[in-house]
Amino acid sequence: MTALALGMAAFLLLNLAAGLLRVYRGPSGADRIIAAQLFGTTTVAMLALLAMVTEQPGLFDVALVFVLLATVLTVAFVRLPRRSQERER
Amino acid sequence: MNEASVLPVESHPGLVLLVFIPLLAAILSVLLDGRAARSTAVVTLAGVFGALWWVSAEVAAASQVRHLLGGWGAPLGIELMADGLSLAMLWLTWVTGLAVSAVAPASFAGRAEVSRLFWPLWLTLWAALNATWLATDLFNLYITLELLTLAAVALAILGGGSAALRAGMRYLLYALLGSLAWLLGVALIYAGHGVLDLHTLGVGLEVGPATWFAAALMSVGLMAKAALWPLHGWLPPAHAGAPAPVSALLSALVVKAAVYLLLRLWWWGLPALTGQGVALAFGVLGAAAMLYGSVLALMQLRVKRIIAYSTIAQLGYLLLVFPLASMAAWQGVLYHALSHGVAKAAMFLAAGNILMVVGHDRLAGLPQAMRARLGPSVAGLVLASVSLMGLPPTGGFIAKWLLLRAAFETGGVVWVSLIVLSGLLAAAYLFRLLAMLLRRPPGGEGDGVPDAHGAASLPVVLSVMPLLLGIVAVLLGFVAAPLLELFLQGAPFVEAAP
Amino acid sequence: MGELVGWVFDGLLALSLVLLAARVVASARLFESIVLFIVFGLLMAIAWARLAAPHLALAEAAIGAGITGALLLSTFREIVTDQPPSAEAPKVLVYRLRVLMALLAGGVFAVLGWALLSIEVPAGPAAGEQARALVARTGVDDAVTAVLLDFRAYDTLLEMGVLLLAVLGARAAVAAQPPASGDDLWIGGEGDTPMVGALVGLLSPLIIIVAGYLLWVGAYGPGGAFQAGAVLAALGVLLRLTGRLVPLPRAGAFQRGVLVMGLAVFSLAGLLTMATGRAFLQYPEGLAYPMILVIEVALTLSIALPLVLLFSGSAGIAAGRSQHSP
Amino acid sequence: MSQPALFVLIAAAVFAIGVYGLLSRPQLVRRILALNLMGNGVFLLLVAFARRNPETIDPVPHAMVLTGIVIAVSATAFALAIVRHLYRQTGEVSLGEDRPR
Repeated sequence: MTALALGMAAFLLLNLAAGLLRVYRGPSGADRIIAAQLFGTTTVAMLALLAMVTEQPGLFDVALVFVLLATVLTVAFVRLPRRSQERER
Repeated sequence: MNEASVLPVESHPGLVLLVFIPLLAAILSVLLDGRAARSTAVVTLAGVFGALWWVSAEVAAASQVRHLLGGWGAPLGIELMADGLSLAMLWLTWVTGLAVSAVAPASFAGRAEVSRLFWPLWLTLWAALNATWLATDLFNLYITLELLTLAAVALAILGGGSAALRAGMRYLLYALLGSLAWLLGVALIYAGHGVLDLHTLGVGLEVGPATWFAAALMSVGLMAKAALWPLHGWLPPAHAGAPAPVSALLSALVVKAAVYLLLRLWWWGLPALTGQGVALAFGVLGAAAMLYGSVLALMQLRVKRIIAYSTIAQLGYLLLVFPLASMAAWQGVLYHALSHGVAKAAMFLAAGNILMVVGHDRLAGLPQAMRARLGPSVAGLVLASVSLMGLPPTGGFIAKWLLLRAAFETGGVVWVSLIVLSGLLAAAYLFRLLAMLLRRPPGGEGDGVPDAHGAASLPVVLSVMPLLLGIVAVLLGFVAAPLLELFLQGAPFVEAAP
Repeated sequence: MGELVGWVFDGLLALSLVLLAARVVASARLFESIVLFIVFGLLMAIAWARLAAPHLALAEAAIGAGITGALLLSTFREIVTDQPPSAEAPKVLVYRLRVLMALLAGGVFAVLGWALLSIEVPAGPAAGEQARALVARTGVDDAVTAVLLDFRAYDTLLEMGVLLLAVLGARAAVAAQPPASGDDLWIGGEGDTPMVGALVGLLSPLIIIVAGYLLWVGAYGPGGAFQAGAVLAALGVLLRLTGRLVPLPRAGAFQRGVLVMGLAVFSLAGLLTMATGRAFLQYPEGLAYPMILVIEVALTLSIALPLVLLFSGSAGIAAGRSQHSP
Repeated sequence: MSQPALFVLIAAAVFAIGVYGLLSRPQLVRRILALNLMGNGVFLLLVAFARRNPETIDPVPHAMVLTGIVIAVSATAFALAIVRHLYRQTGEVSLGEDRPR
């Protein structure tokens, strides 16, 4: 059971790599922030699995906080006025 | 569990009051939002003076006073400790604080927002400084260092304008890097020794590579915060760009906190490591700072810049205690920290007055019309300069004389000539400063006569404060014996047999 | 089997952390760096979970996912412009400099890694052992909370000063600019769209309940004033973003009171214990838990408000969707 | 190699990457990110060492890191505030070599 759960967590971690590629490739800011959101969801799942494996029920609270606050970043991204196209020095 | 084993052995309330009187005043000044700043400052000054007197009496009797916070004590709890070195810095902070609190209302008159922010920032800085002088816990010192950093940078950018912001940002980056280096060192020490208390650490230290690396990291971090060569780049713009009372605080106290911790760390926390190699390394760094700062001070064209580079040079002296390593050197360094602090505060306040009256601080000479108004400021500048040069009968003379004696006894010809050379350089840049200020403006009377800004008369408190501080810098030369006796309580050296 | 899978997981986690950190530093696009830094924070939470530090996982979730990310994103919005890139130093020089820096960083890694692996478990009276042994005498069950609010409460108290200074410092940055350029960094959203409105309406009570729960549970397990305060602050950020909190150029007396409340209650509690002949913050027998609870409630609010103000970039905040007045 | 040893090395790597970022990227937000990476490296180090003996986890570093996280977010927010206002005044987001004039 422990091994199975940990294996699933490891699989989720691998999933992150695919998402990282999207952050890297872009092309738009929205692609990147959505990929980051995906990470948030994956993290919640991993935390839940780890809470079972390591018998730390406190980790469920962590997952809960992540779920609640995931919206903050999305809203931050959408609501902040866009000054201009992304361009930097 | 033995109940008695964790009960406090000593808990002197005065130490706590020294931190919490300024902190409560800071809280009050946030609540009052700039109102009643003067009465808050007066009460705070009186309260801290009382606590300081109380603690001083105890230290004079018992050489060391402690307070185990929460009643726990090391290694788990946090302790406050006052000895002679702490007292020297606490009194210097009080004297500088008195001067700065006195001039601040006049200095920030007409700038309500700046003055509203100045009081909570300065009072928190005061609490953080006192907390630093009393702390013996490495992680607690990380927090006080961060308090100092944030308060100092916030005060430095109060001057306004993009130059101040840029200088403040640079200062912040250096200081945060320094804090992180310190914290990494603390992590290494805790991992290897399981303690955070300096004194517990100092007893029975086993030296491994990690401890050496931690010591190096923490020292580099402190050097960045103290602007010791070669990590000095942030200091001149930050100290020269800040409002005059803030420059006085930064130069007299804040940079000294980092040097103070360098002394505490090596002589109290890691005495086993403080051998020949370390001593030589710090001696060389100190020498480099002394020469480099002096030469650059000679090349500056603005009053505040000269004073700022002079700070870099004068801080180098404090490191001489490492190679000289004797009671005389310790006395000299302690006295140098004191007299430099008072003299620097006087000089920055005087420079602020020049800036206020003339409208700029370029070395062009004071127009005749301004001389009378700036008379006391220039007199204070002269007295402070005399002390910094180390001429008798000032506090600076006592410090340099003790250092020279230590160099003759334990150092050798290299250190003697270094101190002499650095003293000559200081005399050179300070004489240049005074000579250029006091000569007639090149373009006759009309040149440099200011705009409406300069026509404003200088409030009396601003005018006389540099003079008063200059007089204190001189008086330090006459009261050395009793002060040194008090400040040497708990020194890491013993008096050499005569 | 379980151990092997655990190793695979830790190895993957370690690799991801290092790659992410490298990419945060190396990416050519600032936005990518910021997003990757937020993701780095997520993985740090996993690492804390693996290292049996649920308190830290919780703090990371609340602060990393909520405040720091939002702060970075809003700063990004503020500073990225269409202006052409400023002239840079010649490429060759930059390249050589970077090689030098990379060598330096490599040296740091080598020396640090070597020093770290040379450390052995200390034999002496370690602070940690004492902490575990004495928890029973503190009035709280959780060792980390006991360290924060009893054994080393003075650290926590001074840390509240750091937070206060950050708010004052941000005001100093505003005071440093010419008055004409205004105070408000940006004005929140233009009003509720159906989804956002419903979402905020649904989330707000939930977040407040969770914050209260975290505060209460801190005495027994992972949780406490920091985590609760950070969660509340995240709610404040959300409300600020959706225009339900608007910036004020000056803070009222109430908000100034909340800003310093944690520091004040903590300090006065300490001075009170000292006035009764004990050491500073040496809680009297039996009163430890009530005192810690009162302090924690004050801390929670005094952590939340400064974080919201720092995000808002204003001296104060007010409820409602009134027009911003300069 | 044990689990704490692995994370200790990761901590050292993250810290070193932060050092590189701080030195090589002049853009101020990046420098702030780099400082945060360095801080996270130190935090990871403290907590990894706290777990050397898996039976008895040392709570003191956990409390220290919690304090450190709050300090880090305070310093970050303050630094970002300066960056924003510096940008508004000068249009710059890095510190040029500001030689004294």
